[in-house]
Amino acid sequence: MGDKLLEIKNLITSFRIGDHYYAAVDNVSLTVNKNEVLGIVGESGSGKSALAFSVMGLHTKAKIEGSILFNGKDIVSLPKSELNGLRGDDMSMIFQDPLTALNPLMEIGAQISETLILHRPQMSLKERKDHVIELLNMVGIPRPEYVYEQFPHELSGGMRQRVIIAIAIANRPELLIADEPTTALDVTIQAQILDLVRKLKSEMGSGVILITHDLGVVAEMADRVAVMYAGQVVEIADVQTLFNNPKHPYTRSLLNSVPAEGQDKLHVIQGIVPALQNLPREGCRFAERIPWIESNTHEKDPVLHEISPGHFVRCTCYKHFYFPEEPKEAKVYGNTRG
Amino acid sequence: MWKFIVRRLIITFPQLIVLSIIIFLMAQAMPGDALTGLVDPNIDRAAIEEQREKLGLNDPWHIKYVDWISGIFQGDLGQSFRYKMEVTELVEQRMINTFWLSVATLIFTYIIAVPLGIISGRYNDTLLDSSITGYTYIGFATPLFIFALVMLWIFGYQLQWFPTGGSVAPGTEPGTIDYVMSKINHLLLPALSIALIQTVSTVQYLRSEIVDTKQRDFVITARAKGASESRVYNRHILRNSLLPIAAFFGYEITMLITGTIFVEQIFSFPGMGQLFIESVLQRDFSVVNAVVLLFGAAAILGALISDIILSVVDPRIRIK
Amino acid sequence: MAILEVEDLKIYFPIKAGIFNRTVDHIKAVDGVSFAIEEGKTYGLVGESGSGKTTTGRGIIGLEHITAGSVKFNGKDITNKKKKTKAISRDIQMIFQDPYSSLNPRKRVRDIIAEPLRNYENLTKQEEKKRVQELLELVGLSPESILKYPHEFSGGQRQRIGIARAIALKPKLIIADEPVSALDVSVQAQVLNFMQDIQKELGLTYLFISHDLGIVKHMCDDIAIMYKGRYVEQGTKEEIFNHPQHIYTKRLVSAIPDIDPSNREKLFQFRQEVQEEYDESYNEYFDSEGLAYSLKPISETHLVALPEKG
Amino acid sequence: MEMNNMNMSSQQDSAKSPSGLKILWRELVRDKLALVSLILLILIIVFVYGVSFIMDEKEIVKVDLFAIHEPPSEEFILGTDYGGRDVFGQLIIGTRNSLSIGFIVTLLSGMIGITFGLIAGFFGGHIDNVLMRILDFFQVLPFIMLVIVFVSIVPNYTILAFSLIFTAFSWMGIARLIRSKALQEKELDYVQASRTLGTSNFKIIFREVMPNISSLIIVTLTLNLASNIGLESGLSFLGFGFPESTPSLGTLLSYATNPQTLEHRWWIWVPAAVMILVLMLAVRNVGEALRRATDARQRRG
Amino acid sequence: ACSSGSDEETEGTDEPDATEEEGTEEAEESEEESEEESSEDGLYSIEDFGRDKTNEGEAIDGGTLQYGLVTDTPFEGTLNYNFYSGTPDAEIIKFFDESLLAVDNNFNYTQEGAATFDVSEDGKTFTLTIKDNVNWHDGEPVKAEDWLFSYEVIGHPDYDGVRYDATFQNIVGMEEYHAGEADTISGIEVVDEKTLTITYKEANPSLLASGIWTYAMPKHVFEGIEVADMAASDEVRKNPIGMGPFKVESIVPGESVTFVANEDYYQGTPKLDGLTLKVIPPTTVAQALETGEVDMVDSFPTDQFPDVEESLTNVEWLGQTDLAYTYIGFKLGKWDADAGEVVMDPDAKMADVNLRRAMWYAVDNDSVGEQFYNGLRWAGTTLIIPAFPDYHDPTIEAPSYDLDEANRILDEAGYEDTDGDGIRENPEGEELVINFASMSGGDTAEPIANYYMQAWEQVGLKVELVDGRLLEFNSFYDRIEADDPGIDIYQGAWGTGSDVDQQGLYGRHAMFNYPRYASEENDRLLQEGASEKSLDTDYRKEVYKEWQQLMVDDIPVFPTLYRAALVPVNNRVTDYSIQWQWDDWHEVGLTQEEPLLP
Ligand SMILES: Nc1ncnc2c1ncn2[C@@H]1O[C@H](COP(=O)(O)OP(=O)(O)OP(=O)(O)O)[C@@H](O)[C@H]1O
Ligand SMILES: Nc1ncnc2c1ncn2[C@@H]1O[C@H](COP(=O)(O)OP(=O)(O)OP(=O)(O)O)[C@@H](O)[C@H]1O
Ligand SMILES: [Mg+2]
Ligand SMILES: [Mg+2]
Repeated sequence: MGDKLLEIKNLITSFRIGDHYYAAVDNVSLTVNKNEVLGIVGESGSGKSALAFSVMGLHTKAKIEGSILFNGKDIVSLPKSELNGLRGDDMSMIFQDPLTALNPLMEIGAQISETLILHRPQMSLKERKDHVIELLNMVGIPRPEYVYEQFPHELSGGMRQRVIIAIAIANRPELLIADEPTTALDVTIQAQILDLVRKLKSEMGSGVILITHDLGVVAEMADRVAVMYAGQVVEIADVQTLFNNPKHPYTRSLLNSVPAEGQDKLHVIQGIVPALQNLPREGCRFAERIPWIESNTHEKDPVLHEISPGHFVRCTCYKHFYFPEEPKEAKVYGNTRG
Repeated sequence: MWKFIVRRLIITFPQLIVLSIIIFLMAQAMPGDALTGLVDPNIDRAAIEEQREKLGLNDPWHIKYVDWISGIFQGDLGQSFRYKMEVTELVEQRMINTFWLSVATLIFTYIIAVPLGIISGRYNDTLLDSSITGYTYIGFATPLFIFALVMLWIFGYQLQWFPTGGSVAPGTEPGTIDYVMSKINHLLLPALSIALIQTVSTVQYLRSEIVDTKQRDFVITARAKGASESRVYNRHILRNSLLPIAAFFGYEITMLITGTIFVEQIFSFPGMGQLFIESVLQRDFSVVNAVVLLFGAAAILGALISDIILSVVDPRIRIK
Repeated sequence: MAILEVEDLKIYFPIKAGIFNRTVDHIKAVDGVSFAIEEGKTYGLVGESGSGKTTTGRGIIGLEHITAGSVKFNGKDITNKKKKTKAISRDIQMIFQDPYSSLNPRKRVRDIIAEPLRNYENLTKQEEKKRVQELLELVGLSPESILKYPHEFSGGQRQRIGIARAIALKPKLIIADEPVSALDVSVQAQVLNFMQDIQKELGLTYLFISHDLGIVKHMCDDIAIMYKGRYVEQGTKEEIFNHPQHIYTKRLVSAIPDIDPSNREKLFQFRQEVQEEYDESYNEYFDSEGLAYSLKPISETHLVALPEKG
Repeated sequence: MEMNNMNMSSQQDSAKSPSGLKILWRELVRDKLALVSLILLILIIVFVYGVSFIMDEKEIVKVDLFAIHEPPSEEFILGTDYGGRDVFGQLIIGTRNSLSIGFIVTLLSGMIGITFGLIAGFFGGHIDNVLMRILDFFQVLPFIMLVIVFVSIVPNYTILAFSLIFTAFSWMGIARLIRSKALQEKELDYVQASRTLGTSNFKIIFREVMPNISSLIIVTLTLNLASNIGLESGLSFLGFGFPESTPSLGTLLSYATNPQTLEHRWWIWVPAAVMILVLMLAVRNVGEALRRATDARQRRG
Repeated sequence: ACSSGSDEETEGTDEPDATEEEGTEEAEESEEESEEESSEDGLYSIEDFGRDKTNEGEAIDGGTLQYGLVTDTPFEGTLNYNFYSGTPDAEIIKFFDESLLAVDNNFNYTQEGAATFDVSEDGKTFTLTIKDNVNWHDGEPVKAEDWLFSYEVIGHPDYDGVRYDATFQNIVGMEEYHAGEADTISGIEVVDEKTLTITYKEANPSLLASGIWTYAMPKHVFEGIEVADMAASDEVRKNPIGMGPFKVESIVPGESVTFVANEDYYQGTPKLDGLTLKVIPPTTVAQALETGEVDMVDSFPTDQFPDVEESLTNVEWLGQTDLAYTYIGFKLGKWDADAGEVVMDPDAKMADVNLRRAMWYAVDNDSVGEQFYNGLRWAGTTLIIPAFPDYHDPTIEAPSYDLDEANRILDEAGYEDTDGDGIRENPEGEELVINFASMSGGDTAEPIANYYMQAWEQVGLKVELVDGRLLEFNSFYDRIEADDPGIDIYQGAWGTGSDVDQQGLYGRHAMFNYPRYASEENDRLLQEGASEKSLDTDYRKEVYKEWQQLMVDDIPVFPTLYRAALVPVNNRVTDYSIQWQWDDWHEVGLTQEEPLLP
């Protein structure tokens, strides 16, 4: 597929906790092409947002290693001013929480205009306003002239999320990162927003990184999907392959836990994503959560294997993975020992 | 907007009434009256008693109160026993002085607080921040009066940069440039003394507001738009952080009142604070009452202004 | 027999304004809702955000003042708080959306679970401890956990502690307000499975509130769709998902993402059609204020909000 | 079978809901400055209360005509004041008195403020409205003036009376804070849960809500304590403080208003000034460390 | 409230006033200050100070003198002798207005002033003649009717000042006028433009000793103003005029006044171009002197003197005995308000004179003076202070510090420690606790009160502070005056004013007789002292000597400290003096434009 728009190589994003740095994104390599939606899925805490923030250069306190090549330029080592030139212009981001992502003291119009002021200073006042109204129209906000002068608190969650999207697409970015853009929204609005992103991609030929934990959304939107677990990409493939032929135990578990037609019992992934400080840094990170699989089936130092063109899986344990016979009742799962 | 102000004023009104009753009753409860101090064998006690009667000092308190309060409604705060003049007139002079002192102090307070708070909040946990925080700690722990005394000592007497007392140089003609300059010159040191001490709470407040705002999501949004760091601070963080400071304004006035009492005493600056202390000591009740009432009104007004500022600048509670 | 009967429930919130903070208007959060839940069934309440689902649940359990209408539990009127006997209060319990905030972080698990017991039953320390341990075991947590604090548990475990607390008094009806929407997919499954298990075991009735149609479909027997404080459609799972009658329901159902990427185009197409229909026939289905009409039965179990003329 | 994830999960989540005291303590110990401050504070408190116990207060405030303005010497560690009274002894007792005032005022105003704030915040509505108007009113009172007037009325004021007067005017800040917190807190599901479980309002307020804002309470009280320690010094300066037979730091400080004392007899006022500074800074350091601890984002580790 | 005894100008409105601000405000005269006078032991004595400024060089022409008014409150600004009530105001008025009659050092009138006087045989009628060249600042001559006018104002029913007192009531026809029954004062007659006669009902030696109201009021200025409004009028507050050596140029209310020379001054044009007066708080007065901000002050807080004496080399210290004393009073009775007289209570706790005497013996006032005031206060002996050299009797033997004597007296009088707790019981064997009231204010008030209590404890007397603390000025006088039964003894202070007559303080009918002491002997002596017979000074001296002795014997009060008043004057100032008789401001000059610095 197309040209490489973004190439992430061996990215390690670490946070300082106490006296040590812990990698929340641990050696991730990904590419995003033009006119492509890359879906990233994973449980909460798996490092999806940390990855997105790294790409946008938004981390203030994290240590970032590796390289993020955007159109060949390395964002990691880019001077701040040049980075600012890219952000909001060539690449932009949609945030998860519409309630807090807008400045409560600024009018909607001003907030959208700001990206235009920053990147297209030559625009006249009127042009700018027209453009903003157009954007508001585009994201499906009724009565844009009126909304232009409103403040965030006067809008509903769905409207605000659309405003955020309007900000993100104002300058027709080449790369759009959407970090859980619909989690806070109702299904109907979600569908509209996803439509919007889709349109954007097809109209502007942009690359999109779509971060979500909703597998349904990924299935509908993505061209390729990366599954993240504990800071690592554990599986990556095009969307058909991933949903029809998932390999990694984690991917399979995730897919199995979604309610589906005729399913009586949902599958449960045992345990939880470990905290950053407690991640097993060696061996297969998912091993702990599939204890019924022989430990020797895990690789010592698992890497992504390309098992078919474009389909990568980490650790060879997938070859041995099976779902445990899930027999007895409630009491069985999660019997904790102190 | 106007409705809102009116509504606030309506709430304010009973506050003032209750305040006036409290003040009045307390004044009544103080031992002695303005004539007690006339310990002079040449003055006929009967004459003093007669004066008391004439001045209504022997009436029951509620009658006195009604007299007093109805006077106030007519803009009459009564007569100062000691100064033998209308309290309104007496207070007017002092109030002008205190007013300008307060204005100067407020200006200094914010001139100091805003940059320090911003620096400290923006570069938090750096050396610069630590030194500013250090200053706020020390400012917080230093009693104002000791600080003011030392300021007077150093800048008034040792260095002789500022006048050491009064509100204006003797002999300057009101209305002239000299007069204004002299007034300002006399204000600087006392105002600075209060400001340096009282600003610390504002600095700290602003700092923590900024540290707080810094982490808010909309700041990240702004960065993601490609806004430079200075733009992020000036356009997004600062406005949001200054907002609570506006709410702080009313409280600032109350603190100021305390501050002026001390500083006027130390710099023998003839203002309301000094007048208050004097009048308490002299049992010049009409003046005590008037001063407390005015200060109370000022504080209430401060709170009102805070609310108005907030309602103007904060769209979330803006009254349309 | 219906364990819970709700008749024309109205819950309004005042909007205050003016100089003296007078009530100028009302938000009609719940506006004439009627339904009944059969014992042992799971009744799903679905709707977009702000449609009044939570308010309905809270109204039934008594957390919200009921403006009008009646709520009957086992035939007894419990609309008015005063009429609600202790015995009835203990029969209705609630599971909250957020497993983090619904447990008091300062209390040990033991105290959390024992709270209803202490309010309703006079148990000795020993008995109480035993009951708590039994409950913990029932929800699949080790009895030793009683001395732990909530933050020492994962989200799913916490939600189970919340459930243990809710079932401590052996209630008959549990109102579950979005019990899994704050949880990760994987953990969601855990809780949903568990809720089903326990329902069988204790013969519980659920009022299951959610905006996730997938989950509702998985969990519920009967489903009601709410819109702006009113019901637009009510029926069995099959009726709602396979034969939605109201345009709003159709739109809602069509919006559910499909996990199969190969359905993408089809779904997209379908959605487009529904949307067109929605736009076209909006006025048919909603009154001039954009509210749903009152429900009309179209079969024994299936009711749809249609205008008078039918 | 859920494995040994228990401790992992616990650590992950502890970031979200600090379990109060333990975390406060941990943060305190981690913050060197605060720890030193705390130790210093404890030492001062133990020393001051201990020593003043065995000290003869009468003896200290006894006027000695022949030892006026003695500079520090072996007999008088910190010299004497203009009444020939031992400054060191006065410093000890003064510190004790100032600390006592600080503690009493902080605790009393804390109790009033917390109760007031909790009730207003928890019940909301009309109750809140009325209570907040009352609070507003107290807040705009020209506090220092009223205290001065009070002090002129109360014929014989002891430390307790003084503290009570101050308490009457210093509970509002904390009440406001607690109220706003209670307003937030009562919306949380655990409070709703308690209600559905049949727990009485009173119990919910004091057994559920209050413990949850305990760290906030502790922090606020600590910071309040810092400002309450020097409370009487200002009044003493204005001449409305304690009689000299009740030594206080403020009295010692106010001697500095005499310019000669300020310039030539540092031993009278400087130790008191330093003591106030040290006490306030120490308490504040502790308070700030506690505050950082409660604010997860500012926590240092 | 009125001030303490520091009316240095002897305006006749003597106010033996309560000294409410103890340590901060004594000061006054002095003589010569020789650098050597700081004695070895760090003690000073009033004898060490001069009262006239030594000139250090020739005065230049003109110059502006900077004058400091030491007070910690702004001055009130009632700038008229007939209306002012606070000392600070008087300190200002004296520069632009003055008494028409001059006094000598004993406060007796002389013929040197702006007017001369003549007394009739019976001592009741005074003929007063204003000299010709005496003019108001606006050029109008000072006339007899101006003088009369001030009497008419003070006696007016609407008058709201504090000047209307017994001396006024003593004028024939004054009471009728005051009651509004008469339009004029029959006892005062304007003879011609410059001459006036005043007739008194009774002759009184005090009349000649500053007893006459000698301040005129410019009638042409005040004529149109209602008496009730005068005190608040601009003519009093903003642009007052007088007949003194300086004219008021501008006033910053409460803070400062600038004066310019009155070229028309009857004693001659002042040497100075002008004078600037400003309020200096007692806390900073030393610095103000050191930096030359002020050349001199009206009074210097004596307790600061030892500290600054060495560094203030640019000033000369003048000093003299202050017109005030502190004392311990014993409550011996009650005030009968209806009868208007004192009623002694034989059962009063302090009724036994031996107890009182023992208490006098028990206190070491010289040490108090030495230790607290470096000798600038010293033990008092009699109630007529040395500032009245003619009347003060230094030969009287007053009790002085002697613990053995005190113990002996107490033992003999039956005050014994019967229960062995170290505290004496009264002769009936009951517990004796003496309640002591003392006033707050001033730096040393508290240690001194404590010292006294300790001293009495040394002789076994248990003395406790009323309320456990010093009483604030107002409540102190409230309670003393009301004869609060909770007060047995108290420490007070009187400014003596310039009149030796003691009836106002110790007479049977004096409200201010706070000890509530009365005896026939006392009545007799005090009446004698103010009688016609006492116009003979020698006789009067005798009477007052007897009275002083009586007081030392009966001890209704005992004086504790006499005081010195100090005035520092910058060395550039010439021809200044603090003698009572001095009123030559027009001769004061400066040796250079800039103040001398240390
Ligand atoms: N600023 C930070 N400091 C320390 N740790 C952080 C920080 N930001 C994130 N982390 C940790 O990094 C890990 C990855 O976080 P991230 O926010 O990327 O997860 P996520 O996949 O986006 O989860 P979610 O679905 O909840 O948004 C988590 O363990 C989180 O606790
Ligand atoms: N206490 C309240 N005061 C005023 N309005 C309220 C209150 N609680 C709820 N509302 C309003 O009532 C309406 C219904 O709210 P409710 O919480 O029941 O919706 P919901 O369907 O549960 O939504 P969600 O899916 O977001 O939970 C909303 O418009 C809400 O703003
Ligand atoms: Mg995330
Ligand atoms: Mg809800």
